[in-house]
Amino acid sequence: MVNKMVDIIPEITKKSITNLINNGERADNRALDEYRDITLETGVITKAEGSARVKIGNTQIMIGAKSQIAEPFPDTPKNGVLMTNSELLPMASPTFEPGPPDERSVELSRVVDRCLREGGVIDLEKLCIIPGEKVWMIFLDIHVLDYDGNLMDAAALGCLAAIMDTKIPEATVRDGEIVIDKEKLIELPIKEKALLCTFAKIGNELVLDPSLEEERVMGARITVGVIEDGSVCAMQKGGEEPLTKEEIMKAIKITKEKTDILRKHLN
Amino acid sequence: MVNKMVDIIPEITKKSITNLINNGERADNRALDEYRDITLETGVITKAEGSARVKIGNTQIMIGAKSQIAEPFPDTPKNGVLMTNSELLPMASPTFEPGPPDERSVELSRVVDRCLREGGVIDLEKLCIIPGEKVWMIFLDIHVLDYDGNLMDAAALGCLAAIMDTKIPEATVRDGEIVIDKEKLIELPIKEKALLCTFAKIGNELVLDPSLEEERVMGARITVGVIEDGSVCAMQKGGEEPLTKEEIMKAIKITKEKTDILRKHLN
Amino acid sequence: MVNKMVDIIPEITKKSITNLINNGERADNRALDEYRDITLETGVITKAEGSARVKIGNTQIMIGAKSQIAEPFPDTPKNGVLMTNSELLPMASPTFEPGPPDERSVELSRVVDRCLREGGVIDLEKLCIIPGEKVWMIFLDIHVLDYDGNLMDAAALGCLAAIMDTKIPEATVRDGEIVIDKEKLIELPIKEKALLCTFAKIGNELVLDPSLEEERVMGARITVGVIEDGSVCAMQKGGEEPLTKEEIMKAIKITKEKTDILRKHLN
Amino acid sequence: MIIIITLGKKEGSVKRADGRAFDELRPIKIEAGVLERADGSAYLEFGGNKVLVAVYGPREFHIRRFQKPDQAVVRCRYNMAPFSVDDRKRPGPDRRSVEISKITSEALAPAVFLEKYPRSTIDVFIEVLEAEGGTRCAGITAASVAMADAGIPMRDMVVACAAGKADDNVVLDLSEKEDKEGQADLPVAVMPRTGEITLIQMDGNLSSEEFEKALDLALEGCKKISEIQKDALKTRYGE
Amino acid sequence: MIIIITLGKKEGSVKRADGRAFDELRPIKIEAGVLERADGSAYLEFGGNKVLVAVYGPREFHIRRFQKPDQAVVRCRYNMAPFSVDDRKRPGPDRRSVEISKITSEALAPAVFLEKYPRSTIDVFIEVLEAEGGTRCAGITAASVAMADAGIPMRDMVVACAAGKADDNVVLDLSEKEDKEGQADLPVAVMPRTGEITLIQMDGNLSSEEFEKALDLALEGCKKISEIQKDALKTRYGE
Amino acid sequence: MIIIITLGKKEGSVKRADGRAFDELRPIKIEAGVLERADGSAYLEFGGNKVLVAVYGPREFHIRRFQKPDQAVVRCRYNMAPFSVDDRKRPGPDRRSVEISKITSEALAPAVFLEKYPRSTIDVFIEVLEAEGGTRCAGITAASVAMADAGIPMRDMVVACAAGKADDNVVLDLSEKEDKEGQADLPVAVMPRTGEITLIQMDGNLSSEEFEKALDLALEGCKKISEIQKDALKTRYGE
Repeated sequence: MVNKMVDIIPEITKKSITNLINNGERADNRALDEYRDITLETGVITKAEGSARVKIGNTQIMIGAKSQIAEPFPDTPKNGVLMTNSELLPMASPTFEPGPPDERSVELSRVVDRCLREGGVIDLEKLCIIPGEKVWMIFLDIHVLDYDGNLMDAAALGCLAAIMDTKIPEATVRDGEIVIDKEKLIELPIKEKALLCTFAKIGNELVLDPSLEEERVMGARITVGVIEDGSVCAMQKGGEEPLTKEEIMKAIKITKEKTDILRKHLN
Repeated sequence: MVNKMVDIIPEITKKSITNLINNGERADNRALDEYRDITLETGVITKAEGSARVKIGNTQIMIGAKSQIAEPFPDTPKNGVLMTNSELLPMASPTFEPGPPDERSVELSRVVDRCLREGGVIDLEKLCIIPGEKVWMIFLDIHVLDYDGNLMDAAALGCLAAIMDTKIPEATVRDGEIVIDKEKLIELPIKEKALLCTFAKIGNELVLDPSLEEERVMGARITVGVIEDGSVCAMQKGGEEPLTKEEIMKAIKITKEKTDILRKHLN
Repeated sequence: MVNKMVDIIPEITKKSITNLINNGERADNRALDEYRDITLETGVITKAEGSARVKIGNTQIMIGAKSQIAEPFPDTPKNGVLMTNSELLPMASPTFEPGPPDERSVELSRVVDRCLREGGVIDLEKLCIIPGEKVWMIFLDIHVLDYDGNLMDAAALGCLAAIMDTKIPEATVRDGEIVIDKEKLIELPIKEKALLCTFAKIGNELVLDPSLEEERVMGARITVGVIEDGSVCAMQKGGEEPLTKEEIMKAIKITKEKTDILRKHLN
Repeated sequence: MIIIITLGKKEGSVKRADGRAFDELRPIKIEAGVLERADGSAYLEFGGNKVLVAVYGPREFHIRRFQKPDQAVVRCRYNMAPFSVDDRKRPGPDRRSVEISKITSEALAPAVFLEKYPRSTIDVFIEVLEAEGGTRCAGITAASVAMADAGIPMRDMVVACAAGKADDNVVLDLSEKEDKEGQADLPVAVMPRTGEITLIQMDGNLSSEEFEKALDLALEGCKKISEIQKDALKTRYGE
Repeated sequence: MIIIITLGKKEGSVKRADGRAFDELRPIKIEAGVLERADGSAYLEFGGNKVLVAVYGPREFHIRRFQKPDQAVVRCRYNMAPFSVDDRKRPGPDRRSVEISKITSEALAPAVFLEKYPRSTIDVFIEVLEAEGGTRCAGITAASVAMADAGIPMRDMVVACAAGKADDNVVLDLSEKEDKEGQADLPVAVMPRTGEITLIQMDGNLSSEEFEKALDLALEGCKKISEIQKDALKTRYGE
Repeated sequence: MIIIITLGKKEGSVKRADGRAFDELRPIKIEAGVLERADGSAYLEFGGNKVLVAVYGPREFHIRRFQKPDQAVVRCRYNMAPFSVDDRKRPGPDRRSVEISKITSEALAPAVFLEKYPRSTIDVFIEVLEAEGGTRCAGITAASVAMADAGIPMRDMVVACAAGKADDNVVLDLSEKEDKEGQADLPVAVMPRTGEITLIQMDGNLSSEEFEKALDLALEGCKKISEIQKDALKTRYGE
């Protein structure tokens, strides 16, 4: 049971944003299904084994990947492990406070984690070194630097880019001993490119990639994850208002189109 | 140093309850040394290795037992381990708050634990698998669901019932390897049936099994644990008023009589 | 980011202390570079392997040393480990609160630790039992009992005395097994005697060994650690006002003189 | 006071590991008003799941800066008992329960006339006493009954149910085994009067067509469970 | 300023491992007023136990919702120094110290005229510097002296002592070894003027007769220690 | 918007492992105003160090009892990203970052006209994105630029730089390797207008003469970096 800071928005702001959107317009002149400018840099942190800095509009997130050798989970003894963690740094927003992850941070990392895991982004079986004993564990740390709305999509995109940027040392087994060759770096075994699209329900419409201002007035949020063939791999509704089945099916349709375009920029 | 929520009781309520009791009567018409209705069900949680749901009046507690293999304590290398834990769930009372166990919860589990341990309920030596290396550890989790007074007696009774209900797999040692046979379930080795009785000092009298209303006005509380032969195995005074030696000796005497009756219902 | 209790001092107190000091005088008639009375007892806790109780004026600290066998740090496989921990007990001051160490406590133990470690007080290489596997770990627990100013110097002096008082069992390796002989106690291998001196900047002057009253009005604090040959091994500035280079060089000079005297009393 | 409903099998279609038809729910029973101290409560058994819910409120939110000036806040705490799962669970919240607590609050809030109780909190405590796949839906379903039992004015009674994909079939209400080994899980909560969705999550792999089929199946399941919720209240309070 | 009392042996009865008679206390010394900052303080050595107590208050309770409107609250914190026991104890409260803190508060509160200080707190900090069996009683005994030193108005000075059973004998004031290997431990705190009991705990195995004998022995021990408490205050403040 | 300065080598004196002269700084670049939400911000690269700083305030201190009635409080949080170091760092504060947060607050406070903002807080968040020796100085240097970017009135812009001893030579601005293997480290922060020192720490072993030499070197380094701070603000705001 987590207490939330209350964010009070003037009724007039809410109305003006909603009226615009009901007319098919947005405060920053985007189309309802249009992303803000996206910038993506990889290899930005030398000490990380993979890294990415992603900006969607003014939202800015840095992701670093680190590998270490660990024991596999008992129920998946032949699989490597992916750990996704996020920090909503107090630098990123006056509403973020220092301390252990709150429910927003937990939701962010868990939804991104589900997208990557259920989307089958990494071939975890190839990260096994000795079955049941030693596997590679990949840590993804999502460091939120500047919060201007739509953290989910930025984090998922940045994580995918960081994974694609990651190189880990080769690990081989000789006479039962694990030999790590730090000279021989290999890419992570990537099977899929799963991505998220997030929509805000404002007024009667769904808008893609909500800005902070839009998030503050939205009634509900729906995030959809899809893989390359258009299958849905993750979904998460948020917010205190309901959605209809039609809205959800529409969100899936737009997500397919938009992630196809995003994915092209990743190669 | 734990801060306590302050529970303010109208002076008039306090007086009326006290006057009744000074006349040998109670608000719910019980005798001063009479329990409320007690209900006890065991085997209520399939995934627990032993379980019990106990109700004393409207107080309701669920207990689950779980076994796991662990290392023994260094000072008792040939003994299994009993761990007693309690949670005063916020569902059980508006005065219980989520979070780590507070002093009331710690006292509850420690007093129940002492009653079971010092009363010699389980023959811990028989839970040794390999001396100094591997023993059975039995976890008892006391889950307080509804708080209407006298948690101690309900928890002790429920724990004893859960222990009696518990079946763990047979563990044998073959060629230095521990073999767990989950098909062959065996009962815990029970030596004794220790139980607690709790009394509230209100006015000039001790009343057995205080209700919540009585606990709120009581000056002191005394809990006595006895085993089958009537020996005392545990005792704990609570509350901010003193007791006399005579009151304590009286509490022991009533406890012997009452636990004899309770114990008969357990078989 | 730690929040600090605000300690409000009447302006008049501040002025009178400052005026005195600007005239080269102190409220307790000490010279500006004079310590209060220092008392030092060692061997005060039988169960500790070394202990000391130090008083500087009314400031009182107890230090206990405990040894245990542990793994070395990966980057110093042939060295024993020194762990310095401090607790600002709520008994010592109305401004100290129960709970995990706050920033004042962390600073105290880290500065004392640096003085001991960088000053080379213990020959850590001699605390190695099996290189890369097992070494002695020495815990120093700084227990602050009464806070009347200048904890740093009292803690450093007490730690050095406790280290000199410590005797640990002899550990030898026979056939790959570690044999601990609790009958044969040996002293810790001591190489150096590093100590700290702390100065408060009040008005235009630096005063040695500030009392609590002086700490409350000081603008800045400078702590200097030196070893026997007069080399500087540690330094820490505190407080929200600046210092000049000349003041720092002066503090080093006085520290050399004063620790020479202190050190003589330690043998 | 206790309703036991084993919903009969329909078509002779797909057989599942536990013998259920693809659109068949596990047996459910719900009982309202089972606790003394709470303002409202409900106990639910759903297959092997055992869930107890207590509701307190609307009551004053004692931390000023978390109050909402114009409405009440629904705060849920989803918690699993240490003995509810195969390996003992350490007490206290983990990341999974923090997330479920959040989305459960959001699933229940749309149904409540929150604006009637400014500066207040409605606290919903969900205890999973035994878990066998589908506890978050079980918790939401039971929580609605407990809120009704507490007399909280609601525009509808939220009900939840999952569908998913197992053995390449889209099926209703995954069992624990189907959840672990299955290909997709889709928990859904709705307000049955309008069919509006107050919770939806998904993980796994579903084509759009499969997704829509699963969603329809889940919505159908919700409708059935909704009747059992109502019966539980009728049993407690009469028609 | 320091009183050292080795209470002489009585009857040639039972000999214990450390040579004491069955009703013989370990040597005790108590000193009042040993700390500068605290409002009151006391240092006690009892056998190998070394305990320091500081008292602050009555002072305003700065958290409003924990204030009692008509009286003061006694809050104790019993804490063991990391170096006080054979194996270093990790700093911070554990379950044992949480329980002892609670019952110590309750043992001391009955003696204080709490009603004189509404909305206030009296904070008692008990530091065990060295532990050798019987620290909770040592802490209570020292805390009373520290409270008197702080000038807190009290109707009596609570004193504590344990009895127990070791080697099949009921004996007074168990040593560390007797406590660990013994058959029962019975710590008791009393207000000596009325003989009223403010703390009693027991664990082990005692018949009613043994229990009563042990309780009487503990009460007798308390009386003796009470005199030493008074002497400590006389030494500090004069007759 | 980005300034890259590789400060040229001087005398042919001591050569260091990375080829720098004894008094040569690593390349630095500073950019002001890099974040949208913060009131002020700066990004700094210093050798391999990458540091981002955000400043919020002066804003109301929402916890009453920590307010100062006559001035603002500077609160710093120094934090290292999990991926900033060779072995992943667990999130959350450790003892080192708690100490650095404290001394950083104290290093910055003297430059601010705190008395203008009673009961307020100025919050400085320092994120080390990549660490390569000297992060605390890098953090302070970047924090001053971020505070200026936030429009906080200051009497000077604090700047920090370390000197130390490596391979028996006193050198400026230790690299990660020199810091780990070196003989002494002396981080210093100054207000360059007056040369007053707002932070000084030292560990290692320096004679008085070496100490003074190192201190002078650090102060000299601070002066150079100060120019780069000013350039960063000029680039953002014009002359």
